Amino acid sequence: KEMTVREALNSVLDEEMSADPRVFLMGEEVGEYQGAYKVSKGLLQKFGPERVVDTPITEAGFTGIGVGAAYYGLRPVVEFMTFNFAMQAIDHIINSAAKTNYMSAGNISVPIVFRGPNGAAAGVGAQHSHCYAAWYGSCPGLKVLVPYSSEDARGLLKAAIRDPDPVVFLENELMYGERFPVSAEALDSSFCLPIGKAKIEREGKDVTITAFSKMVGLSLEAAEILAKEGISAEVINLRSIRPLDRSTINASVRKTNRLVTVEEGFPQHGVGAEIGMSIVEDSFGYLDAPIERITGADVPMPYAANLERMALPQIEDIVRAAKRVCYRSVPMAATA
Amino acid sequence: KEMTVREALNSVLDEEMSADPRVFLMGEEVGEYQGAYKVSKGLLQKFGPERVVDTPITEAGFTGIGVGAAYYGLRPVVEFMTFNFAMQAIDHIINSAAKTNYMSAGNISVPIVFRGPNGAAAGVGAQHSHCYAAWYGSCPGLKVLVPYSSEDARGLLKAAIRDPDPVVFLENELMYGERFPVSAEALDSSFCLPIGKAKIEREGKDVTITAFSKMVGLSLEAAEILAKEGISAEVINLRSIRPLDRSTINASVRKTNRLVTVEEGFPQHGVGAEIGMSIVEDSFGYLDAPIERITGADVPMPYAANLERMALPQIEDIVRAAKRVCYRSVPMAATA
Amino acid sequence: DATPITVETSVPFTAHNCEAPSRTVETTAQELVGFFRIMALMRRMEIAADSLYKAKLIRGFCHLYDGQEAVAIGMEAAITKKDSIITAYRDHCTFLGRGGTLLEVFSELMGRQAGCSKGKGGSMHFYRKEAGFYGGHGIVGAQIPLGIGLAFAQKYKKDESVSFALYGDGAANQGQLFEALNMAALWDLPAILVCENNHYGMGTAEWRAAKSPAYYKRGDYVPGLKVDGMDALAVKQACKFAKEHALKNGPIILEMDTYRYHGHSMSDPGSTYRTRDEISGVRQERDPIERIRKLLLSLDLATEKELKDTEKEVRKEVDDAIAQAKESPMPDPSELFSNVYVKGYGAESFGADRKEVRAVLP
Amino acid sequence: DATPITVETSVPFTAHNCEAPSRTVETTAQELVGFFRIMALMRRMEIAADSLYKAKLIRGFCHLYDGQEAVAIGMEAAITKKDSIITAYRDHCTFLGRGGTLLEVFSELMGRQAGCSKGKGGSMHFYRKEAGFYGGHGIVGAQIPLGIGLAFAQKYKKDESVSFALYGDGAANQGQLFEALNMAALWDLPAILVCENNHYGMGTAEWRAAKSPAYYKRGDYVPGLKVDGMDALAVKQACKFAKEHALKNGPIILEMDTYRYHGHSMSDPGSTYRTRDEISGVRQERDPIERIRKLLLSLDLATEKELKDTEKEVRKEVDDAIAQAKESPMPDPSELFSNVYVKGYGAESFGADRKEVRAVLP
Ligand SMILES: Cc1ncc(C[n+]2csc(CCOP(=O)(O)OP(=O)(O)O)c2C)c(N)n1
Ligand SMILES: Cc1ncc(C[n+]2csc(CCOP(=O)(O)OP(=O)(O)O)c2C)c(N)n1
Ligand SMILES: [Mg+2]
Ligand SMILES: [Mg+2]
Repeated sequence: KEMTVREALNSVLDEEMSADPRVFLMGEEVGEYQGAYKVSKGLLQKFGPERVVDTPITEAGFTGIGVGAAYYGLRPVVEFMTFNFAMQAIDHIINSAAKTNYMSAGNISVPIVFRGPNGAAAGVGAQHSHCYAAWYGSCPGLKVLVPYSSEDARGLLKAAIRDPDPVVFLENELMYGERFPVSAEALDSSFCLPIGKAKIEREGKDVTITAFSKMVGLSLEAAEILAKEGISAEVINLRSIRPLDRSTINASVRKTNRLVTVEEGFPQHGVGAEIGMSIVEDSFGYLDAPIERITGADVPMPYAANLERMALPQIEDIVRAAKRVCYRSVPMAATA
Repeated sequence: KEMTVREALNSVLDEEMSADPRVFLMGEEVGEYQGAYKVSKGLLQKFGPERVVDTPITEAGFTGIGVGAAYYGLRPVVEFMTFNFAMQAIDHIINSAAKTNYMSAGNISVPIVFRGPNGAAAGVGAQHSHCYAAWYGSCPGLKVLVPYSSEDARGLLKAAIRDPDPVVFLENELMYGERFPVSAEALDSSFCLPIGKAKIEREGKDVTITAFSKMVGLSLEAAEILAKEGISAEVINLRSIRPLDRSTINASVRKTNRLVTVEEGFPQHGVGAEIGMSIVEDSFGYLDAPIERITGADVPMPYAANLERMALPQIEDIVRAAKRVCYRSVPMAATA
Repeated sequence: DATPITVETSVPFTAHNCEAPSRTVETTAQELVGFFRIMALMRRMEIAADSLYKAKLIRGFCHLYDGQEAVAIGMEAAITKKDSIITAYRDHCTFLGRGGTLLEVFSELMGRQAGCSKGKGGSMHFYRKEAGFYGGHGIVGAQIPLGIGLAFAQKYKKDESVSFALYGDGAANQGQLFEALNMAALWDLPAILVCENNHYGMGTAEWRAAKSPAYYKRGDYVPGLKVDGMDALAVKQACKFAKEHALKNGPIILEMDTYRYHGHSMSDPGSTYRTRDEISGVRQERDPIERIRKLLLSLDLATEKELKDTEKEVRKEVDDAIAQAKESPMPDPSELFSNVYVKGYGAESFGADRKEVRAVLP
Repeated sequence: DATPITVETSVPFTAHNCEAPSRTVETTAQELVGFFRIMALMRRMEIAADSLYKAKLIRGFCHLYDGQEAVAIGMEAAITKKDSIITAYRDHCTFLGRGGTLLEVFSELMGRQAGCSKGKGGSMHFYRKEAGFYGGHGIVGAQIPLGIGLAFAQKYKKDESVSFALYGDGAANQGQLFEALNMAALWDLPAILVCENNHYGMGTAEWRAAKSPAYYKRGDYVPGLKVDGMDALAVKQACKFAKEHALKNGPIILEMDTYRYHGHSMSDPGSTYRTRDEISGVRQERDPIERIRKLLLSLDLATEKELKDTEKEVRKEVDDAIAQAKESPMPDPSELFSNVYVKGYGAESFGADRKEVRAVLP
């Protein structure tokens, strides 16, 4: 069977709300409008306005309300129309949600999911294209999940909703309409993916490519091209930014001895930097070439189509970097 | 002459407000109370309530007002009582300040300084101890400065106030009372340090230690201890997180062939990760040992004194890591 | 013709914590003809943007202003370019009102070099600082404190000018409004908050998002005025009143009762949460352009033919601007790295593959 | 003695958008004696915390509640532990009111294992979920939406209980209050916003931070009541009224007119922004403990001697608790990594030197 990522997310919300009366969805346009991106289609009709709650455009307020409801024992799923808008509410995500179980030594747990599209969409400009994976991923107390396929979406969103801790669940608008095959197992309502485990999407032996969300697709396409040129790339779909599956990544690099990290977020202090350092720390002796990062360009997202394309990783960037780590010794050009 | 960091900051505010009528200070308790940490002592009396503006406890509101005033051409210095509270206003720092010059193709510049204590103080717990250097440092459009000494404080705050772009200026509460010698040059009202340039605080040849803010002091003490054991450590005071002075760091590592990064923030996607990757990218062949990071522990900040101590880098951590990169081959223990 | 004439506003103003201004508005034939022309131009521009979007020449979000034109032009008629305006993402017509050109609009919408933001901002990010227009903001509510900050600067510099911060009924619930308004009131800032109440925030009717949708009263201790936002003359009268008030007494809220004909943005058909009857009812009874057309005709200040000619002219203006915009090149690739900073200190910046693309920032 | 008696509140309630409750409060000798005892205990506890801080046994921030005790206990007298309370960092007495122990308080303040948060939270982060106390929050204003979220959950679960969210006059200007209150009103949540107006937010007098310091009216369309927060019986009456109101009609604001004797936190002498006369005036004329003492004496419900004995007893209780707390060990080093998550999935976590200290999270 095939399913779009949107359908996968929708089916999970439906199933988990059916299974657990404590689960409810809140956010802007999630109800009557059926979701800004139609992820919550049909849920209001099925579960009613008590459990599918349309909010005003007041992120700080409704996020705080969601976190408070989680303190009390409900299991809120808070939708941000995009994660850019969650900056208005980030104090609640970090200070009220992520830190409370620790500060209370376990007295108050915070079972909540914050979800919505993250990162760039098409042509939406600088204020609507920020990828927050690295920010949230830096915060102890949070778990940060990043689905790529429909199966990821199902297994990870279920895991997030059932998890007793605050989970930041980063979707991608451009992936909602993407269609993927889904196994019978993944269609089962008990299906759940383990939090903190990466998935090897494609095995390979010459170079490891790590990616998350939409970039997994580009990396797989790059691997296809590389295969034609005789380079066997192993593509790791991170699935979880925090906890980060250091052991899977290290094991892969110990096999391939080469690493290219791919992400669409800003480069500095990014996911690629962390993965790179993790390899340096744990598998330095295995590296046959310097690690390379492919990232979003270090600029606010421009609107114009040609600049936007330059600002985001393209398949050819991944191919080029993979070839560099495989064939060439690294150029020791002076750093500028 | 000697001067505390507090006096250094205070003198800069005084001099720059005297020199440029567009410069004003706003924030909580900056006026009548003379600053929560007395950094703005005397300024209200000297410049009056139009230029030393006490605000209500409404960070989102007054930060937005500050940014709007900068659009118009004033040069606001916005004080956060601590940067933890800036999370309530972070949307304005990122979306309204950092991205506007780019989105407007230069039509609207945003000459503003956001300043205040960042990171851990003593015993203030999880919600008041977050280090935001990595977050802000990831954002194109922002400059992020991190003074260590009184001379840094003077030269960098002056540079920040005179800079035409938004600058995040991260101070440290525990450093305000620290006294440093200050050169005559640094006391001159024209003194300014270059943005984006690190300072080699101590030259050395065996290992490079990078640090910023309070951690520079610990690193210097560690270098002192290392010297006694025959290890010559070069200590780099980053001064600027963004732009990051990659060339100074790379040049140093090419000389020492070893690197330990020190920061008190959370490890994942931190400043150490970025610096490490920058070396891997530009100077991989020069490394004689894997890079090591000393960071804040990967937990919310605990209150209890013994746990708090464990949660923050200590001199012995730096010494230990430096010794490891100098003497021992790295243990290739399986990643857990 | 600049002879003063007086016209009554459609409905009386409703005041909160202040005395309502008179319903009798002074105007001239010249002004009314101008209103007609610029509103027709705006309408045409937005309709053309709709087509360009459907032809995939405009990407991403595109929020159209048709229906709300009277707010932009009534406001301009009451103020000068020394006064500041700031708005949200529905900014094309406000930009035009501040003297921006059609070429800049269409080029920006299509991501071309001749755009007002050189194609780097897009639909939501138009600016024109030299004429007191400060954008063009994509985050709901953010422009309100920003606008109050402009007023702060005006007062600081003793400029004797005021700032208008425009926001929607949806944005009216944002906490930063209340934070910034409190400061504006404490510090007597010359700030005018203009709530363009088009009755929906995306698909949410005002009463579903606000316990009290009487936005002109939401300032509580701050005065407010409810205005027929479909009547350019009422808008002008209210803005004149508000400017005087703000310079003397500090902030005031103007609630403009208006309507957007289009959906929220291009992906919203705009018809699932409201009835077609509602839309056509407003078009027939309250359309801001038709109101001025009727006024011009009933006062014999213009003929049907003259107005039709005007409409033909603006159509051509728009078509010409689009043709010209299409000629404008995409921004030069080097623009990727320009304007990140005003002053880059020679720092390095990176493209997606830093070994392939890097730049030294000037 | 549980015979009902009635007492008049010190001053009438001032109501906004609702009918004020009666000034005549029902109570009993038992209740009043209890009020005296617990307030004396709270007062003593805070004074002792002050000394421990000065002796460097307490670190960081430490916000004391002396002066405001009547709010904590009057509220408790009107509600049950099924109702929820959430407050800011000035939380020691609220925690005690919810049944927390002195040992937990002092151990937490000194960062010991026996603390209510095992020493990991500190002064600002006390919790007691089993008795409906949800902290203990360090970020000004954050507890307001959180508290409204508790009310959301109560309504969702049809628990017929209510939530009290306490905040200061400084916090009352926070935008998130207005955002969350709008939703509470839209959704009829059983939320009671309690503004503890002690007239200063740190060093800022209320009128310097708020254009309208009439906090009971700041809900605009939400009802409010101004209460003498130094009169435990008035607080009780107001909270009873508010609880009934909230269950039937949704949110309401209670402004408690109160006073903090101490500075804001330990670094603030509390004397630069207000006069000593002001402080001693409040102590003499409005002190919440003295009010109850006078009441007990004038109604012949207790003798001077009995009350003095009570004060001696609580002093001993406090001293004993401190002695016991000092015996409690510092938290075990392994606690550094516990409670980061409820479920850690065996993920690795790191200490400052990851090659030296790492843990597998259970
Ligand atoms: C903080 C934030 N949340 C959500 C959005 C998404 N969004 C964009 S416009 C909009 C509706 C705004 O409605 P209103 O304020 O009435 O303005 P109108 O579009 O009607 O002009 C929403 C929800 C956003 N841009 N920013
Ligand atoms: C968002 C935020 N800004 C600033 C602070 C620092 N701060 C802590 S308490 C306080 C004053 C609060 O005053 P009020 O709300 O009146 O409460 P009170 O202390 O009088 O009980 C301030 C400014 C903070 N903790 N959080
Ligand atoms: Mg609207
Ligand atoms: Mg107060």
